[in-house]
Amino acid sequence: GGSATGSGGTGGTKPYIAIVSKGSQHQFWQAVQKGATDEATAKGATITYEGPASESEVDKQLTMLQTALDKKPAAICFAALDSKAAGPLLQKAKDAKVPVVGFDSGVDSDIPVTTVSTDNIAAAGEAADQMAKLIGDSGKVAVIVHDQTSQTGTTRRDGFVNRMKEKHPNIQVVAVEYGAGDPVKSADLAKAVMTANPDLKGFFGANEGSAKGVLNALKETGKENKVVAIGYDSGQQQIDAIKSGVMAGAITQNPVGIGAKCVSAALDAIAGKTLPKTIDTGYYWYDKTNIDKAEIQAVLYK
Amino acid sequence: MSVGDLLVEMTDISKSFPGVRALDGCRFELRPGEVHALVGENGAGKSTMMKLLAGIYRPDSGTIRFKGREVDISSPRAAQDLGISIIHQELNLMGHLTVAQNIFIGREPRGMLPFMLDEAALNHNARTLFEELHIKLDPRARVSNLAVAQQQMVEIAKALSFNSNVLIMDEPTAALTDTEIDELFRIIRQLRERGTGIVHISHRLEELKQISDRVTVMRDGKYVDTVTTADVSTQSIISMMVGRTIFEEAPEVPEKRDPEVVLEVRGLSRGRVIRDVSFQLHRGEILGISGLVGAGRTEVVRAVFGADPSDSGQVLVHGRPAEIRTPTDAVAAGIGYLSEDRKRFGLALTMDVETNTCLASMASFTDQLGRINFRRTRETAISHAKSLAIKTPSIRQRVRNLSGGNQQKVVIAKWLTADTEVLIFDEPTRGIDVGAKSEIYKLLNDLARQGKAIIMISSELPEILRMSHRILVMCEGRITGELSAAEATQERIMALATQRESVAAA
Amino acid sequence: MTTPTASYRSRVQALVTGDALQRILALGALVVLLLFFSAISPPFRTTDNFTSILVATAVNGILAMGVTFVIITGGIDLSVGTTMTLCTVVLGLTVTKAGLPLWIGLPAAMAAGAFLGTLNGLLIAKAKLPPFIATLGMLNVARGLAQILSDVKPIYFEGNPEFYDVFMGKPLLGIPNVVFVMFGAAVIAHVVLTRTVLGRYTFALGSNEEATRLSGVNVDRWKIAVYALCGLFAGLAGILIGARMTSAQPSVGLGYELDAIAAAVIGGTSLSGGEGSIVGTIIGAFIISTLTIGLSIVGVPDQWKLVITGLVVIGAVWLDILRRRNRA
Amino acid sequence: MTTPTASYRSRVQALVTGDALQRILALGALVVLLLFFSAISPPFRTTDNFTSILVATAVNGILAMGVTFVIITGGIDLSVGTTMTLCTVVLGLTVTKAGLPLWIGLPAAMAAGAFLGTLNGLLIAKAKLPPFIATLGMLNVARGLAQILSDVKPIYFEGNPEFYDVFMGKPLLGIPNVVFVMFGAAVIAHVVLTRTVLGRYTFALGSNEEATRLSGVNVDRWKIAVYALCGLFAGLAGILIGARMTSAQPSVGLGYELDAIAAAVIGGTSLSGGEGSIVGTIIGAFIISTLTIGLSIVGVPDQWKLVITGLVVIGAVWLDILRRRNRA
Ligand SMILES: Nc1ncnc2c1ncn2[C@@H]1O[C@H](COP(=O)(O)OP(=O)(O)OP(=O)(O)O)[C@@H](O)[C@H]1O
Ligand SMILES: Nc1ncnc2c1ncn2[C@@H]1O[C@H](COP(=O)(O)OP(=O)(O)OP(=O)(O)O)[C@@H](O)[C@H]1O
Ligand SMILES: [Mg+2]
Ligand SMILES: [Mg+2]
Repeated sequence: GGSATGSGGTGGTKPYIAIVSKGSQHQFWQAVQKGATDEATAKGATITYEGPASESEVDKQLTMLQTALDKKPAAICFAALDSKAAGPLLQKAKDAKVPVVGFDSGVDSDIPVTTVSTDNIAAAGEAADQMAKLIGDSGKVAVIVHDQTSQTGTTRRDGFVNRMKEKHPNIQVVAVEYGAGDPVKSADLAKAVMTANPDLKGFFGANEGSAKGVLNALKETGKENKVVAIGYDSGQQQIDAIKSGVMAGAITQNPVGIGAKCVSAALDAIAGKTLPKTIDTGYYWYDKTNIDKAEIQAVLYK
Repeated sequence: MSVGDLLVEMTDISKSFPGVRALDGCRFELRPGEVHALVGENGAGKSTMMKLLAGIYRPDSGTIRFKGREVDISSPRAAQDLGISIIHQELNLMGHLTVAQNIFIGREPRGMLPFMLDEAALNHNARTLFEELHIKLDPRARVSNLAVAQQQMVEIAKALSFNSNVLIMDEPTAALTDTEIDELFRIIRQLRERGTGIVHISHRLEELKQISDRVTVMRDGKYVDTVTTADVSTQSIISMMVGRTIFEEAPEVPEKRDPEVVLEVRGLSRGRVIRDVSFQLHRGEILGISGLVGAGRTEVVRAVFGADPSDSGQVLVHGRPAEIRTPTDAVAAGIGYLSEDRKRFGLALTMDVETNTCLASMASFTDQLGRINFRRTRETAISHAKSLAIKTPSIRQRVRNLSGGNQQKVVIAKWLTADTEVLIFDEPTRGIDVGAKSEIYKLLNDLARQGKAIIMISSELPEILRMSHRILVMCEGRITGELSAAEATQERIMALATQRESVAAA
Repeated sequence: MTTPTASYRSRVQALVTGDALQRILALGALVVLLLFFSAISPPFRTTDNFTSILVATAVNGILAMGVTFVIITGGIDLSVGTTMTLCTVVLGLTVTKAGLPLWIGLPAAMAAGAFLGTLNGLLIAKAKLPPFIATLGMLNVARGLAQILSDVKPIYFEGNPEFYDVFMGKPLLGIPNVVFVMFGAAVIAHVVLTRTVLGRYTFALGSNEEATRLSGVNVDRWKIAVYALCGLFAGLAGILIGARMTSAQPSVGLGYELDAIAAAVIGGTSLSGGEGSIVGTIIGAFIISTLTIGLSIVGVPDQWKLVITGLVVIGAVWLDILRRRNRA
Repeated sequence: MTTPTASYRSRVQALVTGDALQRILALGALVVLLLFFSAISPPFRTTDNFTSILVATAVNGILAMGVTFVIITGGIDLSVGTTMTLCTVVLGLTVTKAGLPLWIGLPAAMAAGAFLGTLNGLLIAKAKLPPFIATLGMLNVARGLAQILSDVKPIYFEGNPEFYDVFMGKPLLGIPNVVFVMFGAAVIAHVVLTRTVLGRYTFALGSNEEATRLSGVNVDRWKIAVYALCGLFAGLAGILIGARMTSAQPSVGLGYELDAIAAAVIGGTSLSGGEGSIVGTIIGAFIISTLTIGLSIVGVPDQWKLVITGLVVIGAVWLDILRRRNRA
C-alpha cells in the first residue's frame, strides 16, 4: 500500500524518500512499511511506500519507480523484482543524483549506495539444514513455493533444494509445487504431493501463504505431527502452529528492521555519509524453543 | 418454350431438419422473363426450397439445374456468382451500418488501393440505384433507425442491385402497404422485360393475379402442381394449397355495440411520432387501425402497452386511470400486445413451444414457492397447438425451427393463454397463409364475441375492412379520422391515410 | 400434427434436445480423465485422493453454480471470486471483531454476497451497463473493500474452532461436510433452475430479453434476482473457503472467477445465453479439479500444467460444440 | 418516408451517432482527471510526469487497439496479455539465443502474435468456440509456452543495448519513441478500421454476422483476419514492453487483457459489437494510466486504488450509456 506519511511530493523541509517495494498486499511488505514509517516519523522524514500487487509485475514496478523519480525525491529505496530490468531507470536516478538504497533481495548493480538485504539463498539453506536435522538426514521432502517467476520464489526454492543436494545427499526433494501463495490452492497441491509420496517426511513452505497451505493440508489429512512442516515468514497461523508443535519451525527475516534500516540508510546517504556496500538485516530460525525470546518476537508480525 | 430455355430447374428435391421433413421430392422450374409465384400454407416448404436455390442450405437429395447445367450451389456467394439473388422472408440487415453500406456489403467500391474503400462512390451508386427504382431513401441513414417498411425497401434495393438473372422474393410485400407494393410491382415488370426470372412467394393471393405468370403450389413439403395463373381461379389455387375449400365467412358486425368502454386513451403524445392520439375501445369490439407504413400505429400501441415511453397522455381501463409504465403494468391491467416483428419482440426462439405459450402467464402456473406446475403448462400448450393447428413435431420443438406462420400462431397462443381482456394485434396475419388467416379471422371474431376488446393494426385494407367493427385511420402520428364498418371503403381510408398536414413538419 | 406422430417425435426430440446427451458427454470427458490418471498413477486411485478431489471441487463448484445462472441469462459475472473473499472477511469481522455467534456470521456472509450481487444486478438491469464491465468494476471494488475491512491482514477464526469442524469434519463415510454442502447446494440450484419460475425466466432472459419484457415479465427485477442469487452462492463459497483456511485471507480470490466460468462452460452452459444446466456445471468443476490434482500427482511441471489446462478447456468446449452441431 | 424526413433524420443521426460526441465525452472524463490531479499534486503537473503517463499508456494502448477490433466484431480476446509476453520471449530467443539481428527479431515477435491470433480466429470462426473460451484457453497456453520457451527465466537483451534506445530514446521533444510508436499504430489502426474493407466487415460482423454471411461475405476468413490483427498488435506491445524492461519476463502479462478491454469499453466500444473507435480506445487507455499514476503520486493506499479504479471503470461506461440513451 502506498500510504504517505505527510504529503507525497517535494514540498516541505523534511527530506522525502520514495520507497518502491516488491509487494503491497502481503503482510511481509506491510511489516516493512511499518518499520519504514516508524523510522521516518522518528527521524523526521516523509516517505511514500508502494509495490505491485503481485511479485511478477516487473513492468508495473518500473512504472512505479519512474513515478517515484518524477517526484524528485531526496532518496529512493528500491526492492527490485528484476534488477537488470530496472537498469535504465537506476541510471536515470544516478544521473539525477538521487541516491538509491536497495533492499530485500537487493539490486545487483553498482548504482545503489548500499543494499539492505537478506540473503534468501542462505536463509532457505538454513531451512534445509533444519529439515535435515528434524528428519534424520534422510528421506523424502517437498517444497511448496508461491511462484516460480518471482525472485523471492526462485531464490528460496533454489536455496533449499541446492543445500539438500550439497549437504544432504540422502534427502530427496521429490516435488516442488507452486500455489500462488493461496493457502487453499497450496493445500490442495500439498495433499496431492502427499498422495503421490505417502512416505513423505517433510514440507517446506517458502512463504507465508505456502506455509499456511502446508498446515491446512496436514490438518485436512490428519498428518499433523506426522509430517515435518517448516515455514517462512511469520503471521498468526504459523506462530500458533509452531507453539503447538504442528510446525517444527520457520525462517523469518526482519521486515520491520529492513524497513527501518532502509530509511536510516537513505537519510545517511542524503547527508552524504559513506555507507557499507551491504547492510545485512539477517534472518532467524525460530521454533518452540526460542519463539518467545525478545529478539524473535521483535521480528515477528501477526 | 423447350426445357433447354429453362433458367432454373429443381427436381426431386428433399431436405430434412431434425424432426421435420421440410421438403419431400419437390420440384420447381423458372423461365427467363417470367414471374413465377410460389404458394403454400405456412410450413409448406417455400422458404426452404428457395434457400436451397440461394445456397443457404444444401439439399439432402435431388438436382438443381441452372441454364440447363447441373450445379452445386454451396454458399450464398456461389449463388450470387451464378446471378441468383434473394430477398429473405426475415430482414437481414446490419443495423449499425448505413443504407448504402448494407446494399453493397461485400461489393464495396475500392479506392486507390485495392483494400481501401471509396465511400463517396458507394453513396453515389446507392443514390443512382434509388433513382432508377424510384425509392426514396437516404443512402447515409443508419438502418437501425428506419421503420420496418423502410428496411424492407433496403432489402429489395439490395437484391435488385445485383442485376441478377434470377430474383427470389420471399414475401417481400408482407411488411409493405399498397403504395410500396405498387412501386415494387412496377419494378418487377421492368425486370421481367429484361428477361429476369422472378420467384415471388406471397400469402396475398390477390397479388398473384396482378403480377404472376405461373403459380407453383406446395403442400406439406410436397409439390402439388404448376399452373398458368390466367387459367385458374384464386379459389382453386387455395383449395390446391390447403387440400380443402375454405368458406370466407362474411364480416358480421354486431347490431348494437356494447356501451361498456374497456380501454380509453386520452391525448397520447410523443415527439413527432405520436401526436395527441385519443380513442375509446368497447367491450366485444374489433377496432381496426389503418394507415400507411410509418404512420405511427405501432408506436401508438407500444406506448399504450408501456413498451415505449410517452411524453404525455392518459390511459384508462374501465374508466379508471391506469399507471402503465412497463408492459408488466399493461398485462396486469389486462392488456396484451402481439408485435409486428415476432422474431425480435414475440418469441424466445431457443425455447420450446410450451414455454413460449406460457411465458406471458407464468404466475398462473406457479405456486407461492414459485414452483411451476408442468402438467398444466403442457396441457395448455397442447390444447392451443391443437386449436390453432400449430404445425410442429411436438410442443417441445424449439420455436426457432417453426415456419414463419407457425411462429406467429405460437405468439397468438401465448396471449390466448394470458387471457387478457384487451388484445392488440399488430399485423397479426403478416406472413400467414390463407388457411391460417381465415382461422385467425375466425378466432378474432370468437374472441370479440366472448367480450374481448380487440385492436387490430393491419396494412392490408381488405383485411381491415373485413374484420373491423370500427376503423381509425392514422397519418404522421395523428388520428385523421374514424369510420364505422358501414361507411368504410378503401377510397375513404386512403383519403384519410394520406391526409398530410399542409405544412409537413420535418 | 396427429397425436401418435407427435408423441413419437417428441420422444425423439427429448432425446436429442434434452440436456441428457450434453451431460453424458461432459461426464464422458470427466470419466476419461479419471481413468487416465488412475491408470498411469497408483497413488491417484486412492480413496484419500478422490476425497481430496471432492474437497478441492467444493469452492469452485459452488461459485460456478451461481455463475451458471448468470451466464444462462446471457450475462457474465467476473466479480464472484473477490466477492467470495469479501464475504469471508465479513464473516470474520462478525464473529471475531464483533464477537457474534457463527449462526449470525454465516447468514451475514451470505447476505453480503447477495448484496454485492444485487449491486451488480442494479448496474446491469437499471443502469444498463454491460455485465462484463459492471462486474469487472465490482471485482476491483470487492477486492479493495475486503482489504480495507480486514486492514489487509488475515482474520483468524480462533474463537470458533467448531467452524472448521462443522465444514471439514467427516462424520459420514470419511468425507468432509463441505462435499455434502456442495451437493446440497447443487440440488437446490438444480431445482431452482429447472422447476421454478426464476429458473424459467433465467432461460427466457437469455433466449430473448425483449420478447420476455413484452410478455409482461418484469425483466429488471428477475435479472437483479439472478445476480443476487449468484452473489449468494459466492457468499456460501466464502464460508467454505474460510472454514478451510480457518481464516479470512483478504488477498485470495482473484482468478477464481475464471475457473468458475470455465467450469460452467465446460459443463455445456452457452455463453450466448439460453442454455445450461447445474449438473453440467458440477461436472465441469470436477473436470478442472481432477486435472489440477492429477497433473501435480504425476508431477507435471507448472508451465506444462498451464498449457494442458488451456488445451483441455478448449477441447472440452469444442466437444460440446460438435455435439450441438450434429444435433441442430 | 419522405426525402426531407429521411435526410433530416440522417443529419441528426450524423451529429449524434457519429463517434464525435462519444469521444468528446470520454475526452472530457480524461481532462477532468488530469485537472483534478494537477490541482491537488504539484509533482503530478510536471512534464516528466506527463511523459511517464504517455510511456505508461503505450503498451496498454496498443493492446487495446487490437482488442477494439475484436470487440467491435462482437467478440472478446482474453489472451492478448499473455500473447504479448510470448512475443517478447520469442524476440528474446531470436536475438539472444539464436543471436539473430533485431530487424529479424522484431518481425518474428509480431509474426508470433499474428500466429496465436490466427489460432484464436480458427477456433472461433471454424470450430465455432465462444471467443471468451477460445481466448481463455489461449491465455493459459500462451502463458505456459512463454515460460517453457524461456525456461521460466527472464531473457536479457544484453547483446542489443540499441534495442532500449530505439524505443525508449528521446530524440524528439524529450518524449520516448514508444509514445510515437503508439500514436503511429493508432493512426494505422484508425485508417484500417474506418477506411478499409477489413474495417467495414469488422463492423458488419458485430452488427449482424448472419446477415453479413448471407450477403456472400466470407465471414470466417475476415473474423480470423481480425483476431490475427489483434495478435499482431499484441506482438507490437510485446516488443515495447520488452524494450522497456530490457528483457523478456515470462511472468508478466497476466491481467493486461482486462486493462486493454477496459480501455476499449471506457472509450465507447460496445461489447455487444458494431460500435467503437480507435480514438475512443486511446482516450480510454489514457484514462486508466492517468488514474493509476495519479493515485500513486498522491499516495492513495493500494486497497483504495482498487476501489477507485473499479468505480471509475463503472462510472466512465455509465456516462457513455447515458449519452447513448439520451441519443436513442
Ligand atoms: N432451420 C430449420 N430447422 C428445423 N426445421 C426447419 C428449419 N427451417 C424450416 N424448418 C421446417 O421446415 C418446414 C418448412 O419451413 P419453411 O420456412 O420452408 O415453410 P414456409 O413455406 O416458408 O412457411 P411460411 O409461409 O410460414 O414462411 C417447416 O415445418 C419448418 O418448421
Ligand atoms: N427505430 C426507429 N427509430 C426512429 N424512427 C422510427 C423507428 N421505428 C419507427 N420509426 C418511425 O416512427 C414512425 C412510426 O413507425 P412505425 O413502424 O410504428 O409505423 P407503423 O404505422 O407501425 O407502420 P408499420 O407498423 O406498418 O411498420 C415512422 O415515422 C417510422 O419511420
Ligand atoms: Mg417462409
Ligand atoms: Mg407497425
